[in-house]
Amino acid sequence: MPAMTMIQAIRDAHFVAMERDSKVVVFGQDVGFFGGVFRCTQGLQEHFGTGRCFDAPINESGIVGVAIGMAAYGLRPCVEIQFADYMYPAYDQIVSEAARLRHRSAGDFTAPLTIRMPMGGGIFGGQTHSQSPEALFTHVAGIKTVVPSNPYDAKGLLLAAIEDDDPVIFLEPKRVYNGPFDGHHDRPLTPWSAHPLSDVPEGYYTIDLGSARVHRPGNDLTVLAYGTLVHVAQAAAEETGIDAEIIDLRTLVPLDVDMIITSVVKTGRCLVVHEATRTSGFGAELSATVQERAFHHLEAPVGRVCGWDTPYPHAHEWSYFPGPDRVGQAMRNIMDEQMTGVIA
Amino acid sequence: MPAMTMIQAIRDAHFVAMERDSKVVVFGQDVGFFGGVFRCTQGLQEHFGTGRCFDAPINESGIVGVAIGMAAYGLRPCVEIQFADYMYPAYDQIVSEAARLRHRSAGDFTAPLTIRMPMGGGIFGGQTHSQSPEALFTHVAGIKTVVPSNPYDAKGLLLAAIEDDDPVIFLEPKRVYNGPFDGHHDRPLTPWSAHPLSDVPEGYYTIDLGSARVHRPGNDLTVLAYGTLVHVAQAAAEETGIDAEIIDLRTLVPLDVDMIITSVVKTGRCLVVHEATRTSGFGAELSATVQERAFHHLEAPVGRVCGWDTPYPHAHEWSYFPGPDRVGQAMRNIMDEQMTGVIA
Amino acid sequence: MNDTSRQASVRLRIPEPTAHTDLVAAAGTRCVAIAGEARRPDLDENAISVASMRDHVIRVLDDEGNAVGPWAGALSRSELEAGLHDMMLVRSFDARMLRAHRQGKISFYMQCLGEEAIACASQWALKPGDMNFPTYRQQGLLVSSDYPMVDMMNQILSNTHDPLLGRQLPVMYSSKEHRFFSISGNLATQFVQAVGWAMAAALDGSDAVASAWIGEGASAESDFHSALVFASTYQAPVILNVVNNQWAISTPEDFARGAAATFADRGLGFGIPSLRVDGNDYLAVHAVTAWAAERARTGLGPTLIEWVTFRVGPHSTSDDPTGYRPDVAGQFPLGDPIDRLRQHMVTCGEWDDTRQTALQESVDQVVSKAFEEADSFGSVMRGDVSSAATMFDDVFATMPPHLVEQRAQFERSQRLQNEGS
Amino acid sequence: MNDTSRQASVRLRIPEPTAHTDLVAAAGTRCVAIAGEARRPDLDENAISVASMRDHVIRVLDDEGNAVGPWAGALSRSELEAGLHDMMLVRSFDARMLRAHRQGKISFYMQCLGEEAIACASQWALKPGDMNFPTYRQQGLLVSSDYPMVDMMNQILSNTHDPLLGRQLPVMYSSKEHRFFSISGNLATQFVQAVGWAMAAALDGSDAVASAWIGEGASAESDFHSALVFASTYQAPVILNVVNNQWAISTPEDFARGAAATFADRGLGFGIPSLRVDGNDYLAVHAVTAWAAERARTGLGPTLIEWVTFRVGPHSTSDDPTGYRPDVAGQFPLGDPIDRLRQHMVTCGEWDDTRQTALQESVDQVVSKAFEEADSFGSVMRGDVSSAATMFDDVFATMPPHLVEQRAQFERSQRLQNEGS
Ligand SMILES: Cc1ncc(C[n+]2csc(CCOP(=O)(O)OP(=O)(O)O)c2C)c(N)n1
Ligand SMILES: Cc1ncc(C[n+]2csc(CCOP(=O)(O)OP(=O)(O)O)c2C)c(N)n1
Ligand SMILES: [Mg+2]
Ligand SMILES: [Mg+2]
Repeated sequence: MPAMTMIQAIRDAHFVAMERDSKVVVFGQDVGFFGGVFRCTQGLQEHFGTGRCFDAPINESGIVGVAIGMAAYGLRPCVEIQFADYMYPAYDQIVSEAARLRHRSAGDFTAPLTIRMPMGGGIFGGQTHSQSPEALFTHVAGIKTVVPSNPYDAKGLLLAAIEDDDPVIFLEPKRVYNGPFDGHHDRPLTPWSAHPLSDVPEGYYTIDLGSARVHRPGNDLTVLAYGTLVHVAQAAAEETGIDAEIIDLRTLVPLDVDMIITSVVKTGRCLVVHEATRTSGFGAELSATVQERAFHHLEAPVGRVCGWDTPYPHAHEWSYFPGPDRVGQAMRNIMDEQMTGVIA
Repeated sequence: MPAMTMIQAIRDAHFVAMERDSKVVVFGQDVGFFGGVFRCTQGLQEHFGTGRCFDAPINESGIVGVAIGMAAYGLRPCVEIQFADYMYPAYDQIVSEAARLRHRSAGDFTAPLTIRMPMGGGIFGGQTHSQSPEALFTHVAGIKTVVPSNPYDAKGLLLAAIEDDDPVIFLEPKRVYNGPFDGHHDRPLTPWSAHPLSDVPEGYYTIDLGSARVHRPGNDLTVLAYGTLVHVAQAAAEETGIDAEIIDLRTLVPLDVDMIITSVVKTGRCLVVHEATRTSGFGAELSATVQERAFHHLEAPVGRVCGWDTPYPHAHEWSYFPGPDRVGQAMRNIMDEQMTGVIA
Repeated sequence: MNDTSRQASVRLRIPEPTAHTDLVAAAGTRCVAIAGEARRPDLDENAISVASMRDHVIRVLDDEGNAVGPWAGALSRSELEAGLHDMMLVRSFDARMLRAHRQGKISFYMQCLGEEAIACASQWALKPGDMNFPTYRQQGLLVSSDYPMVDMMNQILSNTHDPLLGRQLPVMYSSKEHRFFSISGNLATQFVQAVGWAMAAALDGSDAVASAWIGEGASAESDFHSALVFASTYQAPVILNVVNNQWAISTPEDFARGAAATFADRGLGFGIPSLRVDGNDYLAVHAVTAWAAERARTGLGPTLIEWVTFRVGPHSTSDDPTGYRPDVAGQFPLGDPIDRLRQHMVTCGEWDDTRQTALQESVDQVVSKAFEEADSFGSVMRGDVSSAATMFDDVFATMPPHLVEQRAQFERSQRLQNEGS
Repeated sequence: MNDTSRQASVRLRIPEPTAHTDLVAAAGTRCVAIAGEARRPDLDENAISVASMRDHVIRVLDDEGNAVGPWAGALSRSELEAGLHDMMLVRSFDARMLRAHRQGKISFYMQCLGEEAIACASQWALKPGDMNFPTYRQQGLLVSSDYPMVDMMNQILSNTHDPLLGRQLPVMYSSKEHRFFSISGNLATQFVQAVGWAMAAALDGSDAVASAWIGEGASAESDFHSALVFASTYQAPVILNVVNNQWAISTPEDFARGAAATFADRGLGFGIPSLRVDGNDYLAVHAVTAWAAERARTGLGPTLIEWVTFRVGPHSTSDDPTGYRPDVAGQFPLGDPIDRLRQHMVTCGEWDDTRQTALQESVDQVVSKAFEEADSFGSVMRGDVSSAATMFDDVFATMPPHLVEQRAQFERSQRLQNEGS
C-alpha cells in the first residue's frame, strides 16, 4: 500500500467516489482548473471533465445552496469551502436547508451532500484561517460531522460521507495535511510516510460514520480527541508517561458513546481536548455526556483543555494552541485528583 | 409602578434609551412604520422620526452589517431580527465581524450594537418560528448573550445591552411576551399583570450583564434556567414539591458562575433545562462547568432536560417542548439519585 | 458628534412610500401597462436588447377583454376554461381556509387573493418533469397540477393524514411527485437551490427546467444574489420569478427595490434577459412563462420575470394590515385576474353567466367536499395528529443511536405523564 | 438518471476562460479603452443615463502620455509628482516585503503590483474625515495618507511594535486615524459595513463619505448584494469600488461576472450610477473618484466604479500562479500605472530621467530606513512579539471573569512550562 499524506488520501477518495458513481460532482472556489488551494482536488477536472469538477464563484451560500438543489435532483455533490472560517455565509443553507430538508418534507426530498472544509490552526493563519467550528454543526439536528486525524481514516470517512444519504460536514485538520503534527511547532515535522496510518489501501473502502477508534490503549485516563489534537494527546501521553487511553472520535455526530463510556468506566478519569474556543465547544457536550453516564465511575471531574475564549491570534498562535504541555499538565492534574476548578 | 408585559417593557426600554442618547438608532424589518410584527418598536418612528427608527429591506446580513458600520462610526444601533430563526444569514457578520472587530483592530474600532431577536417555541410556529440558537452565540468570543425571562429584567437588561460597548445578542423568549407561561399549554395563560416581575419602574435603570438572579430559593436541587424555562421550572418545583433553587441566568455570556456554584455547593444537585436541541446546547456548557467546579459536592450527575435533537415540530410542539412534566420527572430522578444515563 | 462646522447637504433618504396612505395610487403609478404594446423578443435576444422593453409591462388582455399583441393567442378555449377553473378553485380554497381559521379549526393560513393568475398560468406553461421551488404564496401551482386538495387541507390541519406528519407550519407543502419543492420558512433560500437543481438537470442531460419563486421583498435577501450569480455564470435552465405584490408584510416594495426602477432591472445587472409582466393577466403570465421555459429548454439560459401584482389580503392570518395601509376592502387595485379572464372569455363569445355560476358552484363543491373529508381526519387543534414519536423519524435516513435513545426517553416520559395524570 | 428519450439541447455552460492559457489576450479583449472618449456625466445624471457609457472604459492618459478628454485636468504639477511618489513608494514597499519573505523574515505577504494607481489616486481624491473600508490589496491608501511605513512593517513582522499586537495576519492593517477600517480576512463583509458607516455619517449630519472596496471575485459574495441594496434604498453617501484585476486566486473574472458584460452592470440593476474606468491611469482614477465623492457629498447618493486593472503578481506569497496561468514575467498586460504617469509628466515637460532616478532612490531609501527600524523591533519569526497575555485583551471592553480566569490559567501554564524546560 502506498504511503499517502492526508491530502493525497482525500484526493484519492474523490477519484474513487467519482469513478464509482457518475452522480458525484465536485466544485468550489479554485477547485476545478487549479485543483484547490490545498490541492485536494488536483487532477479531477482533467480526468473527469468540467461537467464533474469545476470552479465556483466566491459565494459560499451559493455553493451550498446550489449543491442542495443538485442533491435534491439526484446528484451527490461534494463541495469545498476554502477554509472553515469562511463557512459562515453558507451557514443558513446548511442549518436551515440541508439539515432539515428530509425531515420537513417527510422524506420526500433529501440532501445527500458532503461539505468539505479545512479547519484548525497551527499554520500561522491568523483568526480567519485557523478556526474549528465543529460545535456550530454538532448542535444542529440533521447533519453529521466528521473530523479525520490521519490519511487512512480521511479516505474511508470521505467515501462514507459522499455515500451517506444525508448532509455531512467533513472537517479536515489542515495542520496534519502533511504530517502527524504533535504540537511541538519548534521541532521538525514528521512526514506521514513515517506513520502507519499513512498506509492507504487503493480503491474503495469506507469507515462507518459514528465509529470512534482507540488511537492508543491505556488504563489510567481516557482522553477524548479528534483531528490534530489526537496527535498532541499522543505526545502528551508519551511525555508525561501517563497510561492514557486516547480515543479518536472521528465523527462527532453521530458520536460513539459506547466506546467513550466503556473507556471511562475502565479508567475512571477523562480529559477532553480541542482547539476550538472553550465555552460551548464540543468538549462541553463530551464532558456533560461522560459525567451523565459514568458519574459513579469518575474519580475526578472531567477536564477540558481547549482554545481560549478569544479570537485565534496570529503571533501568539502557540500560546493559544492547546499543545502537549498544556494537555500534559491537565493529564497530570487529573491523575493527581488535584483538579479544582477549570483545567488550563 | 405600572404593570407591563414584556413587549411593553422592551418598547419602554427603547424609548428611554433613545431619549437619553441621540446616537441610538433602531431599524429592522417592519420595525419602523408598523412598529414590528411583535410591536416591540411601536411608536418609535412617530416619536423620534424616520432618522432614528426605520424599516429595513429583508436582508439580515445587511441589517447587521450596516449596524456594524454605523457602530464603527459612533452610533449605537439596536436592530431587530424578526425571528431568531432568521438570524443565520447575519451569522457571518455577527461572528466574523461584530464579535472580533475590537480585538482584531486592537481597540481601534468597536461595534457597540444590540441585536434583538424573538426566540423559542410554544406558539405553534413550526421549525422556523421556534428556535433557540443561544449556543451558537455563546461559543463565539467577543459577544454577550442575554435572555430575559420577565418584563422587569427585559427592560433593565436591554438598557444595559444598548449601553454596552460591545455587541450584545438579546434573545426575547416570545412565549412569555404576554405572560409568564409555565409550560401548561392546556391551561389559561396568566397575564403579566398578575406577576410581581411586571412591576417595571419608569425611566432609566439597568441590570448588569453577567449577573444571574435567584428566581426561587431552595435547598435540595439547583435548577439552571433562562427565558421561558424559568417559569416552567417554577411550575415543576411547585408540582413536585421539591425544594428546588431556581437560578435565572439572565446572561449566558458572561455567565454568573459564582452564583451557580454557590447554589450547587449548597444543594449538591443540579438540573439544567433549555428548549434548544440537546447536543451541544448551552446546557452542555453549564453541565460541564458545574461538574468541573463542584464535582466533590455533587450527589448525583448534573442532569439536562432539553429539546430533542430534531427540528422543532409544528403539531408535536408540546411533545418537543420540555414542559413541567419532563422537568419534574428529571428533578425527581436527580433527587432519587436513580439517574443513570441521560435524563429525559 | 454632529460637527456643525461642516454644513452638509447629505440627508439620508429613508423611503416614505405613499403606499402607507394611498396604496392604490402608489401601486398604480408603477404599473401602467398598455395591452399589446410590448414586443416579443427573439428567444436568443440578449439581456441588453431585451432591456429596451424595460419601460413596458407586458400585458395581453385589454380593458375590454380582448387578447391583443404579439404575446396573445397561445391558449385554446378549453385551456382558458381550465385556467379560469384553476384560479377560481384557488380562490375558493383560500376562502374556505380563512373560514376554517375564523372557526378556530386551523391556527394559521396564507392566502394569495388577487395573485391567482401567476402560479396557475405558470404551472400550465411548464412541462411534466419541470420543478417548482415555490414560496408560501404559490398554492396555485399545486392546485393547477391536480394535487389532491384534501392533502393540502390535511397539511393545513396537521391532522392524522397530513403528508408532512405535522412537522410543518400550515401551507408549507411539499410534493416531489407534483414537482413542488418543500417550502422553507426561510425566505429566498430556495431561489438558489432552484438554480442548483437546474444545473443538475443540465449536467444530467435532461431538458427539465427549474422554476424559482421569490417575493419582491425577499429579493433583497442575499440568496437572491447567489441565485443570479450562479444562474448567470453557468447559464442554468431556470426561470427566476419575482412576484412583486407591492408589499412585504407592512413594508412597501420601495425598500427592497431602492433606486432601481423595477425588479426586472436586477437581472440586467447579470446579463439575464428580464421582463416585467402584468401578473394579473392569465394570458400574459402563460405566454411569458412559456417563452422563458422555451429559452431554458433550448439551452439559452435563465430568464428573470417580475410579475406585477397586488397583495389584496393581509400577509397572513396573523397580520392586520389596517395598521399600515388603507383598507383594500374588496378592491383589486391592479385588477382581478379571475374577472379579467372571465371577461375575455365572454368577449370571445365562449362564456356566459350561466357557465360562470355553474363553475363557481362546482369549484365550491370540490372545496367543500375536500374539507369535509380532511376535517374528518381531525386537526391539530383537536389533538388528532400523527404519532408524536414520528418526530424522531427523517432527521436522518437511518436513525442514529442518540435519537433511538431520545425516542425511548420520550416514550417513557409520555408513559409516566399518562400514569401521573 | 439520464433520460435519453429526451434529447436535450441544454448543456451547462462551465466558463472555460482563455485566460488560463492566453491571459494577455483575454484581459485585452475586455479592456479596450480609448483615452478621452468617455464623456463626463452630470453629477445628478441617473443610472440609466450614465449607463449609456457602458461600452466605454474611462481613460485620460493616451498612449503618448497626453491627458485628454473631459476627465483631464484636475491635478497640479505637484500633485502629479505626489502621485508618482506614492505609487513608487508602494511598489518599493511591496518589493522590500517580498524580499523579506524570501529571506524568511515574514511568513506571508500580499503585493498590489500593477494596481498601485487605484488606491493611491483614490485616496488623493478623498477628504479628511472620509473613511475607507479596504481589502488586503489597498496598501496604497495608507501609503498615500502618510501612515508611518514602519508601522505597516511592524504589523507585517508582528513584532513588539505591531500596532495590532500580533493579532492579525500580515497586511491586515487597521487605522482609524488614517481612515482605514480594520481589514477582515472574510471577503466582502466590509462592503456593506461601509454603507452603514455612510448612512451613519448622513444621519449625523456630516458630509463625510465612505469608500468601500472589493475585488471582482469577491463581488460574487452575498454582502456585495447587501451593500447595493442598502446603498440604493437609503441613497447612502458611499463610493462602491470594484477592483477588477481579472483574477481571484486561480479563477478568472468570468466566474464572478457571469453573463454580464461588466461588473459596472451590477450597479445598473440597483439604479446606482456605475462607471468603468482604466484603473492603471492615475488621472482617470483620481478624476472619477473625485466625481463620485462629490456626488456623495452633495447628497446624490452612491456610485459604483469598476476599476479595470490586472493582478500582475501572484495572489499572495502562498500562491504560485504558474499552476493556472502563463507567466507574466515583468509584463503589465494592461499597462504599468507608474510608467504611464511618469511618461505623462515627461510629455508635459515636467519630468526627466534625473528626477525619476532621484525619486526612485529617495523612495527606496525611505523603505530601507523604515525596514531597518521595523526589523530592529524584531519579528514573530524570531519570537519578538507583544506579550502573549495581551491576547485576552480587547475581546471585550472590560475583561469578564472567565477571561480573567483563563488569562491566569495561561500564565500558570506558561510558568509550569518554563519550570519544566
Ligand atoms: C430569512 C427570513 N427573514 C424574515 C422572514 C419573515 N418574513 C416572512 S414573510 C416576510 C415578507 C416577505 O415579503 P415578500 O417577499 O414580498 O413576499 P409576499 O409575502 O409579499 O408574498 C418576512 C419578512 C423570513 N420568513 N425569513
Ligand atoms: C468569505 C471568504 N471566502 C473565501 C476566501 C478565500 N479567498 C481569499 S482572497 C480570495 C480571492 C479574492 O479575489 P478578488 O476578490 O478578485 O480579489 P483580489 O485577490 O484579486 O484582489 C479568496 C477566494 C475568503 N478570504 N473569504
Ligand atoms: Mg411581496
Ligand atoms: Mg481579483
